[in-house]
Amino acid sequence: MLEKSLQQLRKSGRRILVPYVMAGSDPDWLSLVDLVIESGADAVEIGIPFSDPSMDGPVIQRAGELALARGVTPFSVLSELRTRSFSVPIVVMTYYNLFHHMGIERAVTELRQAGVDGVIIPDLPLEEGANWRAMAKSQGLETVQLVSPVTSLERVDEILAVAEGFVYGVGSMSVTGERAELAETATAIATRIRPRTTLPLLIGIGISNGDQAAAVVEAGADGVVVGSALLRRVLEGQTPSELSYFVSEIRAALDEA
Amino acid sequence: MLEKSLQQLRKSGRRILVPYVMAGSDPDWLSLVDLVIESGADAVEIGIPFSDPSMDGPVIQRAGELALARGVTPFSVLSELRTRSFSVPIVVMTYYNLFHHMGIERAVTELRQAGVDGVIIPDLPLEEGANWRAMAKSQGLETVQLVSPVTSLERVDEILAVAEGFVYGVGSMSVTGERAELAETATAIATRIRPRTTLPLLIGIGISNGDQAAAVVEAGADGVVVGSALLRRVLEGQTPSELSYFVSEIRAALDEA
Amino acid sequence: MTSVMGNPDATGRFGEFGGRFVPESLMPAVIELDSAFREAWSDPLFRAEYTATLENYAGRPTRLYLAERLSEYLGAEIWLKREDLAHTGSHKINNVIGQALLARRMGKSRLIAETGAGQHGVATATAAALFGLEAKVYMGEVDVARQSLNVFRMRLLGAEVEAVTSGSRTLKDAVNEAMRSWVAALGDTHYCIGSVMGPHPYPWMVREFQRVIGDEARSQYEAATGSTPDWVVACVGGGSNAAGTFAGFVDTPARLVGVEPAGGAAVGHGIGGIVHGMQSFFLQDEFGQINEAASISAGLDYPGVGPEHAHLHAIGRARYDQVNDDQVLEAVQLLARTEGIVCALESAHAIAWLVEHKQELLSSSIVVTLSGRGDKDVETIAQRLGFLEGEEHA
Amino acid sequence: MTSVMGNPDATGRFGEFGGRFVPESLMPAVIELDSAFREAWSDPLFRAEYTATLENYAGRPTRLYLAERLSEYLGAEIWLKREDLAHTGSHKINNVIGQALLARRMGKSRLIAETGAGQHGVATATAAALFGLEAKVYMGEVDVARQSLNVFRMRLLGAEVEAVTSGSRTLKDAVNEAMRSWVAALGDTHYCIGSVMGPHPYPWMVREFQRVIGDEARSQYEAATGSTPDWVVACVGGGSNAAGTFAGFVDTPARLVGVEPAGGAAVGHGIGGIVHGMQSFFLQDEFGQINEAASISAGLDYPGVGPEHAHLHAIGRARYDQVNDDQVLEAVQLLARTEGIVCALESAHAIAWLVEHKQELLSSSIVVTLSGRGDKDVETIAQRLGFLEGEEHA
Ligand SMILES: Cc1ncc(COP(=O)(O)O)c(C=O)c1O
Ligand SMILES: Cc1ncc(COP(=O)(O)O)c(C=O)c1O
Repeated sequence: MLEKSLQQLRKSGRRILVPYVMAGSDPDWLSLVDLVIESGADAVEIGIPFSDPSMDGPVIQRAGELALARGVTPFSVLSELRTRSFSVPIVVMTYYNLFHHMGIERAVTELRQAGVDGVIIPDLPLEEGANWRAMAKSQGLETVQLVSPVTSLERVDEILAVAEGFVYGVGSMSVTGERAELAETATAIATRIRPRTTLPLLIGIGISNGDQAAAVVEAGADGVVVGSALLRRVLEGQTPSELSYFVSEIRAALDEA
Repeated sequence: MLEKSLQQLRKSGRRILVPYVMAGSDPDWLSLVDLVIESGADAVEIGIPFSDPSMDGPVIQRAGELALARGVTPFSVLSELRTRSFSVPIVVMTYYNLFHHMGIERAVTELRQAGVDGVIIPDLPLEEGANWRAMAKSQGLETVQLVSPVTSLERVDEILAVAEGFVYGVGSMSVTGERAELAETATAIATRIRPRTTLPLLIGIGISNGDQAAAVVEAGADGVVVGSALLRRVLEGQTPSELSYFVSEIRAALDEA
Repeated sequence: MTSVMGNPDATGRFGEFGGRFVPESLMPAVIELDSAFREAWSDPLFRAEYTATLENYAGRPTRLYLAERLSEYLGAEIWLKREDLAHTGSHKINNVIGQALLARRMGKSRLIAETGAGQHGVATATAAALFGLEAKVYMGEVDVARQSLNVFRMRLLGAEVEAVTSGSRTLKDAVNEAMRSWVAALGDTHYCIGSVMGPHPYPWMVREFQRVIGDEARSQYEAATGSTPDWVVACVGGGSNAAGTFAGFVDTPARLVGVEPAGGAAVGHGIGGIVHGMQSFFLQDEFGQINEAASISAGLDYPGVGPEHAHLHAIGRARYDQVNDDQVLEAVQLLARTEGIVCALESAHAIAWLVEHKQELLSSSIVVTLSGRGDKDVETIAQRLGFLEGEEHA
Repeated sequence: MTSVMGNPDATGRFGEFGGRFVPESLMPAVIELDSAFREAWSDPLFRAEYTATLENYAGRPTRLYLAERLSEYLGAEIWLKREDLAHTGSHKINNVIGQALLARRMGKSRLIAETGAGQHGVATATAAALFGLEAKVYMGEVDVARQSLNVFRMRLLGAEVEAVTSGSRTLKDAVNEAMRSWVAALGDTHYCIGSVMGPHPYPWMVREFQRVIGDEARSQYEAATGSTPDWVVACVGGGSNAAGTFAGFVDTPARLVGVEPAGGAAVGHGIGGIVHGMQSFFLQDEFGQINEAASISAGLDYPGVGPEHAHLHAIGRARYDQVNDDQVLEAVQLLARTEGIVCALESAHAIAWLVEHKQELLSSSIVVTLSGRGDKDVETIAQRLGFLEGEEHA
């Protein structure tokens, strides 16, 4: 459903925008999901907070800490999701231990029952993910694979061979976080991966504004994931209309690119 | 002159009392010398303060520190002494470095010119003192030898062979200081040394009151040196009449013993 | 895996534990490290330089010392492997010399490291100075405060120390922060992990760099007694001194014991999990969030344990027990007063275990790894024991 | 005296220096000690136990380490004799093991000691614990404050530490206080002097217990190079690490250099005197009162020097130079950053001398005794260098 939906958009010529929302960082987080969808999101990445987010920068760490401090758990997030349905696919992002701890069969079932279409598990690389992928696939949950600027082409192809949903091109050799200037690696990876896959190719990590989003789609990507740039504004307490304006701007930049 | 004077007293049957006064611990210290003489001293031991009085307990250390803090030097002490003469012999007590530093010839000369009759140098033992003793003897300055409770009889005899002035029997295996109870060693050493010498035998270190003084003369000594017990009273600011009373008490105890 | 404590397979598994759970951005780096280590470790020249540096510089071999008064007290024969006498004051130097040489061989000019007690940070700063590399050390803010002596030592050695303020502000957060910073600096930077933890090849590589402890102790014990000990005991934080020690004795009949702090017993109280690149045991809440460890010793305050220990536990080859802070404080004093050795709080866990199991150990012979010296802990100990009361303290 | 650094005669003279200037109450004790030491030192069993304890327990031989990066920096070949790796962190342990064994042999059950930096106090407390003796350590109140780490270590080892409040409240006053207390406890107590000072037989005995430094270094240097070094350098407080080092090289062509702190240079700025039982050089005022030494390193803050050094200076066999506190702080950092070794402030005096005399030393080979490690000084150094600014400090 994730892949199919994004492929349709892609074929229709629409650039894909996937904002990131940290589940539970604020009691009203589901409204934020609605807001980003209304503002032009094509899918939403929902983070389940983890105690040791070793691939996240300060903004997402902080959002996760707030959520954990509020008593958010993987189950509380999934039951909140279960009460709702959304007009776009939902992709859960978290670290592997939470699923491992639930047991992968149960984790996949719970995710599916909550209406989750795909997952991004940054610390579950190709080699370690076979069991998970098989279990997920068996229940129609798509596991997004990441490729990074330092992944060799040979390895890229191995990863692409198991990729589902979309390909997450890591735009920057860093943890999540905003960047004043787009990393050179962000456009380079788009150009590099593009010829090797027909899956939707999204670039994330370090995409902070419309110009940067436009630059990566011009380099060959189908769209972007925007995390820290949005979450920082949320943490700063920006109003819904300010947040909506920010998402819409990126939407517009993508549409014009 | 020291030895001769003490021998005369001894022969006359008088017990010998030698109080200790720290030179310069108080601007009026020479009056204290006078006071102890008036109160019955047969000789006075005058301490010249040294920076590292390693054989002295807290009372004499403190008196020495006060004197040094007042700018007292070996020369200042000797020149003050030079302005005075006393009716009893004067014995200077200090550590060897001060004389070594002056040069022993000069030291002996200065001491004699100041009217000093004898010296006690606790850190100049038999083996190291030959040059000093020769120089002192050549100018009529008598060097008092100490024997201690742990000195072997063989060594006692070696020491006695060079002894002058009087024999200083160390009453206690400790540094200078008062004692509530007389050390057993104080009477023991008196008994032990007595048969081996015809020199006056005085016991010092740890003699704190008349009873203790009486006990050592009963054991064979000719008298006592009283240091910390007197100096503590001085440091406490006792009045001349209180101090005089203290010395007289010991005098009386000795006379009655 | 071919044999117990042999070389792991290409995926870095010890039974079901280990592996390489890192983001794709780090994957090429750990693969490169794996092959660089394999190649270096089978190069006699590399081994020779590693060994020579440990001998000439770090003071190896450390002594295996028969602690007679402690033996008498315990009614058993206690041999102490004196890692406290190694340069920088703990076994951490063994590993770091190996990794620094490897980093240099790989053309890296910079080391980063996480540290808890500061011993690994000091060791890293030391090796960096020795080989002319830059060093940056991540240390939880809580540990920066409680191990200030080591913070000063690292700075004096020219290393940058960054106080980590995220999460619980202790060792596990320092690991997270080091991994984060590594991603951004892979080109010139080697991440020098301080224990047998993290993604493959670290658990294996660090055990190999630490096996010098066990190999030396084995032959020293043999030279002294002609035999092998009944027991081999070491404290377990991440587990590097224990792994290095066990490696020397795993093929003997010796019973192997790892001693964890009651407040940070990943084997004892943890459950299976996947964090910091490895599958192992971790202290976790009911949802899989990692719990903080809490013991008197900063160097054992790690909620996980090296995957090979999880495996040795699973197959029953090693036993893992716990001791608490009070036992540890008693043990520090016992060793100080019987043998004149002020050991690290970490190492004192092993001594405390001996005391607790005195009856079981009667008349047996025991090799105990004394992983480090206690200078860094003396202030903590003094405070806990009330030595500081009413005293001037500059 | 038969030869330079041979055995002194019965009166303990090194040329005009040395001797035995103690009160009669102590005289039998030092005479007894002299004969006990003579007898023990010529008893192969005693020597064997001394040597075995140093090897098995204290980690001897310490390494002679070719410091390549420092050598490159200085343009000379620098070999460091690593006393910093000895148990307790300095050469002081060598002497104390010897004296504790001797005390036991003499039937004493208690050690007393003076200490400045605390290293000798820690070593004494250590040996006391090891051999089951009681220990009491006298330490100037000023030093108690500036070397608090070592105070805690001593207490942990079971020793009583008494803060000395008389005089300048530093090392010389601690010596006075130890002598005072010794008189009252001769029966069961050995006074364990920490350097080559005090009345005969101490300067000789302590040099003999420390000559293991020089003897080892001599043969290590010979084994490594087939030759003898051009220079041999050591810091001088009382002078025990220097005397022990020089003893191994005095009969070679090596030039011997003792490095004093500018603020406590008894050879450099002192004059002849007689204090603490010995004739030697002391810092004195114009009247012969002993002055306080004042340097950044507590262990060198002694206004006197061992009599054998006075003699080696008088006959021109050794050279004595001074370095100041700023040079020492530079040297600590230099060694830390080039070699990864944080040395004691005392030992850094020797390194500072190398830096100052770089031109004179170009292309020569130099053995430098690194008398101790710097853990005890890190806080002082950090404060002086401003590392502490704006930081949490537990
Ligand atoms: C002295 C000492 N021992 C033990 C440890 C624990 O580490 P590991 O379990 O890796 O040996 C540490 C860690 O800092 C340490 O400093
Ligand atoms: C490390 C170190 N080096 C040197 C000294 C100075 O003593 P000595 O001159 O006797 O070697 C001390 C004294 O405390 C010390 O601790």
